[in-house]
Amino acid sequence: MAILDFINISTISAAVALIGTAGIILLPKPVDKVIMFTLLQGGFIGMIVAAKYLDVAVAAALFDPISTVILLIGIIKLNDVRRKKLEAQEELNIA
Amino acid sequence: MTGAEVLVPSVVSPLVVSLYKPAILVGLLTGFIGLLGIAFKKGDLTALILTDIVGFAMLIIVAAVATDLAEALVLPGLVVELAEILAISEVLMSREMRKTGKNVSLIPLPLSLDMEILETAPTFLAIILIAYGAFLSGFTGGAVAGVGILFYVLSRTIRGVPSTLWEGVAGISGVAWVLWLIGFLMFFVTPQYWLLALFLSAFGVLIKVASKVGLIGVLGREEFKREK
Amino acid sequence: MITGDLFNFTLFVALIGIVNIGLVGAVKLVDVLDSAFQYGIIAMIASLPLFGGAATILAATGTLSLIELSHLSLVTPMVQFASVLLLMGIAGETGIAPFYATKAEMFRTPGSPFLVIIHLSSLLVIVRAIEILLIINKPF
Amino acid sequence: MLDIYIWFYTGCALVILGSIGTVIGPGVKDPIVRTLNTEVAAVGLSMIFLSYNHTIALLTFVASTVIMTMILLRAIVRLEEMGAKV
Repeated sequence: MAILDFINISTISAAVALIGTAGIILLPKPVDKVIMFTLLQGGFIGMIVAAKYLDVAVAAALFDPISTVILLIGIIKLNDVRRKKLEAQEELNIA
Repeated sequence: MTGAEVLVPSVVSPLVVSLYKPAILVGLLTGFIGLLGIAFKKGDLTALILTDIVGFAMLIIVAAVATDLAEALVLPGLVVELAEILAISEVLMSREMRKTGKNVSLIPLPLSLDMEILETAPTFLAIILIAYGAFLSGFTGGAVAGVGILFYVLSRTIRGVPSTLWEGVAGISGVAWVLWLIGFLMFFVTPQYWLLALFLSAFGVLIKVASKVGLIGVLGREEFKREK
Repeated sequence: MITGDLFNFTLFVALIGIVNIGLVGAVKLVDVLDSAFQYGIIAMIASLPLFGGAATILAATGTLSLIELSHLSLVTPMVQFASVLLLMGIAGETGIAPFYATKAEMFRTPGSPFLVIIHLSSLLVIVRAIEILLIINKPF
Repeated sequence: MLDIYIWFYTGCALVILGSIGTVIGPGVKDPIVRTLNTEVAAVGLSMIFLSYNHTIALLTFVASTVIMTMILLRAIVRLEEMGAKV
């Protein structure tokens, strides 16, 4: 049962964090990246829990949705700006 | 190099000593990658984002020493990095605004944003973060409470309350800064009241950082006045 | 009231970099803002060797107090490497010789008294920096 | 004891992968993709702080990463809105 010794909270968190890293770097679309970023944060919070710093874990778990919301607001606004610019250009081409 | 082994005290665990060399290597490698990126990729915004990576390399090298003094050196490093990135981005935006002559909104928010989390959650999150920040005190508590205030202001702004209402908070931060200075002066002048001095400085810097972060710096005040 | 600590000196130099950007950032000329941006990027990059040098001195000698450092007898290669890093950091933050090109355009601002402050702060800091490097390395 | 090695080396791997991804990752011409890639390096640095037991530094760093992300996103969106070529 040497393999089962490796299954504890640290190794699982490390695996989750590495999967999240690969996802963030390799996926090209920003919204996909935000989803994988949540996976990365989950692995990180697991590591803090393994270190038994529960107050830090609570704070990190509260900051996770805030940073996700901020990233989402930024992405939506950027898409808005780009679409508006494209429409203005098309109107200019027709006229 | 024989002198180096003498200077490591025996109370330092061999685990930390064995981690020093990989940490320094990782720090130098990260800094090298970041600097190569700045050298080869053109563009001001790219340089601004890549200096973030160089700052992380600095923090790794400082953290690798692994003593309390090193942790005390990490905190000002973080503060310096935060302040510089805020100042540089503000300079960049101001320059481009003068170059193109276009006036844009101070805090860019999408016109139609219908998210459940921005209507129900911010009050709860802000209360917990501000309470925890007040418990922590110091710069750390200020940053934690500041993020709570920032998130609350962001959700109010989306629902229609103008963000210019928050301009008066800048006055509070100035008063809190004076409290912080008085606290530090008391350490030198009357050392027997050290507890009062400690609390004055800790909570002064807490209120100052929290209100400053909540405003994203007072640099925007000039732009508030120019818009109207 | 003089602390005589490398920690405080490092922080002071890092703050000088920020304050110089802040002083110039209020000017409304595009050229000056461009120069301030480049100086800011250099100052931010230079915080890597500045804090790295201080941390390496801490790791090599176990202290950051200048009085303790002046009593140490041996100078290891690690301390010399850290001194080179520290010198690079100070040069970048204050904008002296190799990085002077980033600051040059800032001096074109018409009628600005604060340029004297920026210039004088660099000069005074570099004098103290040379003194500290002599204390650490003991060449004489 | 093994746990500390796992945290530390995962953090090192994340920092290096994140910085390489920020410089030459796929699609980094878009500045928002570049900013999202720096988050990987930030989380890796937090793991290194965790393995050295720098609790206050870790807490401050987690809080200031959020603020830094917000500053960078604000700069990107405003520059895009102005139509600046940077």
